[in-house]
Amino acid sequence: MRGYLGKTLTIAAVLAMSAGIARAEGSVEVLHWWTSGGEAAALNVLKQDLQKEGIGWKDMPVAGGGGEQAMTVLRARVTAGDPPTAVQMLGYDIQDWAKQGVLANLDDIAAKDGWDKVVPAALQKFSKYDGHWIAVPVDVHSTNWVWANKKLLDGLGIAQPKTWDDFVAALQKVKDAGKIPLAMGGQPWQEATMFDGVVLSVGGPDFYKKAFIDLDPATLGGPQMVEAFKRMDQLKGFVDPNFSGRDWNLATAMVIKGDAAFQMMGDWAKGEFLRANMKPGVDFMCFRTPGTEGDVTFNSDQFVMFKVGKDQQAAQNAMAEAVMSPSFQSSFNVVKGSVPARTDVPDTAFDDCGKMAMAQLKQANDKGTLLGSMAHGHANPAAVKNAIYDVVTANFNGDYDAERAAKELVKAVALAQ
Amino acid sequence: MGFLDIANVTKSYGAVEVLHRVDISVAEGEFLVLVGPSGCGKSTLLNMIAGLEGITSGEIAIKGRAMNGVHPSRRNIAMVFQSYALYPNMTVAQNITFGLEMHGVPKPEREAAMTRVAAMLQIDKLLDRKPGQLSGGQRQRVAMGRALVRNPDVFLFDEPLSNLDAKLRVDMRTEIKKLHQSLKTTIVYVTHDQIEAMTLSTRIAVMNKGYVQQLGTPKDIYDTPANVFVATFMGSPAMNILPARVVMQDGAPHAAVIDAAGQTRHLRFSQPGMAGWAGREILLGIRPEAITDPEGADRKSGNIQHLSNTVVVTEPAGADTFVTMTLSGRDVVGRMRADVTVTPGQSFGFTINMDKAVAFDPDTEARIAP
Amino acid sequence: MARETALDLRTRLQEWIPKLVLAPSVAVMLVFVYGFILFTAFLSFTDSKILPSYGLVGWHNYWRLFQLPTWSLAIENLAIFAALYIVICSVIGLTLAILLDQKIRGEGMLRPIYLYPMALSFIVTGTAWKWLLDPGIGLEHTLHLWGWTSFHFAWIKESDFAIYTVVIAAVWQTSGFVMAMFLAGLRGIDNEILKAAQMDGASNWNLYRRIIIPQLRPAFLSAFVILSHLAVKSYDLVVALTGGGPGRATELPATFMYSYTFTRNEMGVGAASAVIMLMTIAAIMVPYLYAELKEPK
Amino acid sequence: MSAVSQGTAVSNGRFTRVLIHVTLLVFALFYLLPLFVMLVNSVKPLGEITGGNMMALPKVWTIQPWLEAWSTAQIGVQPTGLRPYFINSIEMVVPAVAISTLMGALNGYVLTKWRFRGDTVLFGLMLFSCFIPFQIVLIPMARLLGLMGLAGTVPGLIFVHVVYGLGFTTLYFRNYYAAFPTELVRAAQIDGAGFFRIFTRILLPLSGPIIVVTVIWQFTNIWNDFLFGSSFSGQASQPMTVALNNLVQSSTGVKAYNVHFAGAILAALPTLFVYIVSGRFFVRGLMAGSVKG
Repeated sequence: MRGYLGKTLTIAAVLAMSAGIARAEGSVEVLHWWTSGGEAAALNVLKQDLQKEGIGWKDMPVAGGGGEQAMTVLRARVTAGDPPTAVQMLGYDIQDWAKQGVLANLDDIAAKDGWDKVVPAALQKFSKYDGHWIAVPVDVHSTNWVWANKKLLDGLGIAQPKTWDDFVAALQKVKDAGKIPLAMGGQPWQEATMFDGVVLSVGGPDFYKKAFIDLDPATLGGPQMVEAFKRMDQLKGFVDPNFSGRDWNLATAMVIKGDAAFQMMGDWAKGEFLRANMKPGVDFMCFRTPGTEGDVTFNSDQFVMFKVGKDQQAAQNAMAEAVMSPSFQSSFNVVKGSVPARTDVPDTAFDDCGKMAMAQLKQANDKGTLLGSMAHGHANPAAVKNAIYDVVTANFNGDYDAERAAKELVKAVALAQ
Repeated sequence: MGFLDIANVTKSYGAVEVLHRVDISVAEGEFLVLVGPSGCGKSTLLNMIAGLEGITSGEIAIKGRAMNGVHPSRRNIAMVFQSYALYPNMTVAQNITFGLEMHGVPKPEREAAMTRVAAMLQIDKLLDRKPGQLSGGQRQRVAMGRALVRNPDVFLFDEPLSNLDAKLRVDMRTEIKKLHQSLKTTIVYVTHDQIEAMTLSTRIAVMNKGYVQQLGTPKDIYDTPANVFVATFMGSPAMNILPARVVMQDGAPHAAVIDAAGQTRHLRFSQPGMAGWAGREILLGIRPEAITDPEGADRKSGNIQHLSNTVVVTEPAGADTFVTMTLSGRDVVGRMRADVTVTPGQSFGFTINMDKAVAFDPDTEARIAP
Repeated sequence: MARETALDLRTRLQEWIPKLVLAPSVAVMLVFVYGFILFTAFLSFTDSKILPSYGLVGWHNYWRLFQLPTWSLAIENLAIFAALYIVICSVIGLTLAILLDQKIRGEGMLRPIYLYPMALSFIVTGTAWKWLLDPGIGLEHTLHLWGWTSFHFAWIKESDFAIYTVVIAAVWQTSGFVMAMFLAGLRGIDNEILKAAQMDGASNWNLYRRIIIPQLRPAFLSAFVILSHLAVKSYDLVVALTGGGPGRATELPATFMYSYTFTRNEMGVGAASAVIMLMTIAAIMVPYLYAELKEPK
Repeated sequence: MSAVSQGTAVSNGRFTRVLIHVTLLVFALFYLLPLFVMLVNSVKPLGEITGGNMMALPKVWTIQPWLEAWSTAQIGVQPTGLRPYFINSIEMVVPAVAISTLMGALNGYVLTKWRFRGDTVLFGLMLFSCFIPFQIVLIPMARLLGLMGLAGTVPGLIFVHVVYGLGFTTLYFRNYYAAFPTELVRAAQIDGAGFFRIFTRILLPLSGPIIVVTVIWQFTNIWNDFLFGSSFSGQASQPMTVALNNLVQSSTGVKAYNVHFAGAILAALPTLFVYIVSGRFFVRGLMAGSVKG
């Protein structure tokens, strides 16, 4: 099977080379969870880019959770001594794998192409281990977004809320009008995504950093955290009774249809609005969680490069370069709804929300308020992240009140470390 | 040395010995029946002859060749099983020829052998059927056909008739007997039915609890049973066994028994040697046919004893009438002519043929052979 | 068996072939089942995180395991789930089998309808169930549209009841299979006995209660093995239906184990939970297997 | 092995019979409900579904979702639909089912007809192996597959499925063969047939019903397996379930529920087919085998 396949691919590679512009050879095997719909099609661009260079693409898609299933497969592959060339990964997982000493070193191309200058420092924290480049970021998503149905808001005379109190007032107004104020899917990660924005809105970047990145127990259990949980309680008052277990895109659909006014969700939600032929600024609105203007909680998909045989290093390097090329960064992120992982990509191809996001990313990067998203594993390791999930979801589902939740949070985080 | 020699054979499962030092030598053409109650070890012994179970110690030889450890198919034996063990997925013809096929016999020969056997057993019309479509008797014939076709040195039968109804069983019994007489093959036959054992065999091995209790001709076994077990197991109705005391009267040994009225009655032994047991308790064994009405007494007997006693039950059975009395506190059955007139409660003059009576040691239950 | 006298070559070969035939299965099982169980037991005493590592930490993982509120919840849920699942599946399976055994016209149509859920993977039937049970879009919604506005069924949204919806979906999937096992058992019962009992004047109720159901003991035992094995392994069911939610209300040991081993990078704790789970299974299954397999000598 | 009889000898009154039929039909509806949801949503445009119209019949009927799921949906970077993964699954399922069934049959044969000291203990161990949670075997199995050079190959995947299917296949065949008279084997031995000949000529031809049960069981389990399929398959051998999962579990993309349901039904067609076609033999096989002690 292997032999046969290898042969076919070699032939394919030879054909591709003879077709013209060949610089490298070999192939890359890519494990990822962009398995369906637009994002998979977007990744296909990368595949075609590489094929133009004569590099084969062995696709290894494994969907499930936020890449949970793919990480399981990765363990099996690494344990079997047969790691893929590149693996899509998020946040702290990258560092965890780097500790295992199984990743490749990309310093040479990084130096050649000057990645240090164009990739935001907050991203580099994940793309580098021990000062060496080990991964290439593909995109930057941010989670402190609110999406709104403009027609519904206009009809009710609600303007874009600027402060938390504005926001609560707006939600109340929608509720009084008999509509669902906040569309929400009750899955731990969705609740945590909301929590990202809420925590940031309560105490700003410093508080966020101290709580989620430094994991300072006093902050985790402090009055500001209690306040954050109280705001979660507040928000819960504005979701419909059937929120639990709902997929996020069904929640988005509620906003699109005008049944619900707002949704607090990452920028991947934009794709749903665009698909429904809605225009940003006209049919729907995108704005930062009130009170978090100028700050960005991000998560970034990266391709982590694993140590491979010498014969495949050229292909691996070529793939790293291709991912980092401004043209791919632009074309991929336009489709994906996110923004490029380098700050020097022109925003011409992006829509208004995208342009805004790119500008804010740059701004946050300069100000140092570009923060890893807790909900998406960019603030702390998986064990801690899930421990926080446990508490957030317990609070949101009414098991813990705000005070208790803050206490449990300290305990859970301590236990997971 | 016989045709089939079972020498000093024992069988153990783990620490438990289930067959104890069995010694039987079977001559060519002999029909040996292993009989005994279930669990007596008779089937185990048969399986050991067949090679289906290992031999713990001792030796089994066929035609002088030791068979220990020889594979069943190399012993040139054939076996008929209680359940017939016909292969349900094969036709009658295939069932019969399967063994030949396994032994590499060419097809034409197989066909010829099958035709011969099928004709002999009158199953030639059934050859294309599957076992599921056959009646019990037909299956039995096919099972025998499967054994016969191999032309083996020894036939082994494992309770082949026990799954048939009473009438068919009698017919098949005769059939097997005829087959043996015409083919003159050596047969080892296991049954728990003592009538089958008596009618079919040239010799019988009565087994109990892993021991061969007695080995002998049907007549030996019947007339001079080695012990109480053999005596009661063989014969129907079973031999009457009653406690008695040996007393000397007129210089001859008598058995003192107690009748229904509580009176001691003396029955003279035919064997003067019983005098050696004078004053001691014995078990007296009398077969029902040795207790008759006066007219039915055996004229050839030299020692007819008369005993009047109260009748307890009468059971007319067509050819005979069985009459029960009480002796020494036991029910004792006598076999009268059919037209004898007795009624329960009445006193009746029984005649006892003491020539046929046997005595057993009450401690060992072995027959006393004076 | 005691020492037997020497055997000829063929017999010796025949003695060995069965063992040789069984040997690969036994070897594979010893390595890939029991070897792996030992390996897991070992891992539970190590500091393994993302991949196995071999620094020993004693009972630390077990200590942490029992500190976690989710773990005790998962155990509790398994007890509720397994008990209800096994009992309800058996009851429905038996009822359907008895009813289907009443010379029903269209049995050939009904049987596959009852059986087919077993053929489907829960990856997607989970979504269908999720929708059905969702009061906003599923059964409740539809019945409201049809005019039955007082109908209320929102278990899947309620922490205390969500585990019962997992039972419903699980019962849906396997009760048909259990039905087939009982039906097979019923068909195996000698009809003469039933006729005799009817002549004795037994009512149908008594007929089933006193004569038929007691004879289905082997079917009950097989059903028990299969159901308990499915209950313990239930994983994709929960993932697809509730994702462990609302909150963590429907977490089961299998989902717990998976999430700690693979998504939370706490392989040591995951292994510890696996060991506890295996010991629980053993505590239930070993006496049962022992009773079943003991030689009736 | 007797045939399936036509129902019980118990008789009922007219009213009871009506009640029985009604109950059976209600249950049939219960079992069909999720399938109805899947079917009905697979033939309507996505807009109608997200529009909140999930239980109702489509306003606009379309087979587009089916076509898409079959041949054009994005599975990973290739827009191939589920079609190519069918072949992958079949390449894996057929040998895995065949091997595990054959081995189970041989094991059952040995454990019932060639008993030896300790066989019951071995069987007990095998039976208990059915209960091992698959999550714990992933890592050590991956290591061993790597050492054997089978990682990421179809034979590797087949091996894994055979290993963890053996417990149940052995159980089924053991129970089935236990009901066979041992005398059959003895008769065949005397007839001169050896171990394998007895198996192929006598037991195997009689194993039809239990083979059906075992094949259905194994086929369903292996076809529907996701954990092993995703962890141990190579990039060219991913089975159907992994592809289906990739189709339906988009992380942050749009969820085309109608395509998902169509895909799910497509993916289940082989198992559905097996169940419906052999359902009758299935009960017969269970009757002959697994429900006996």
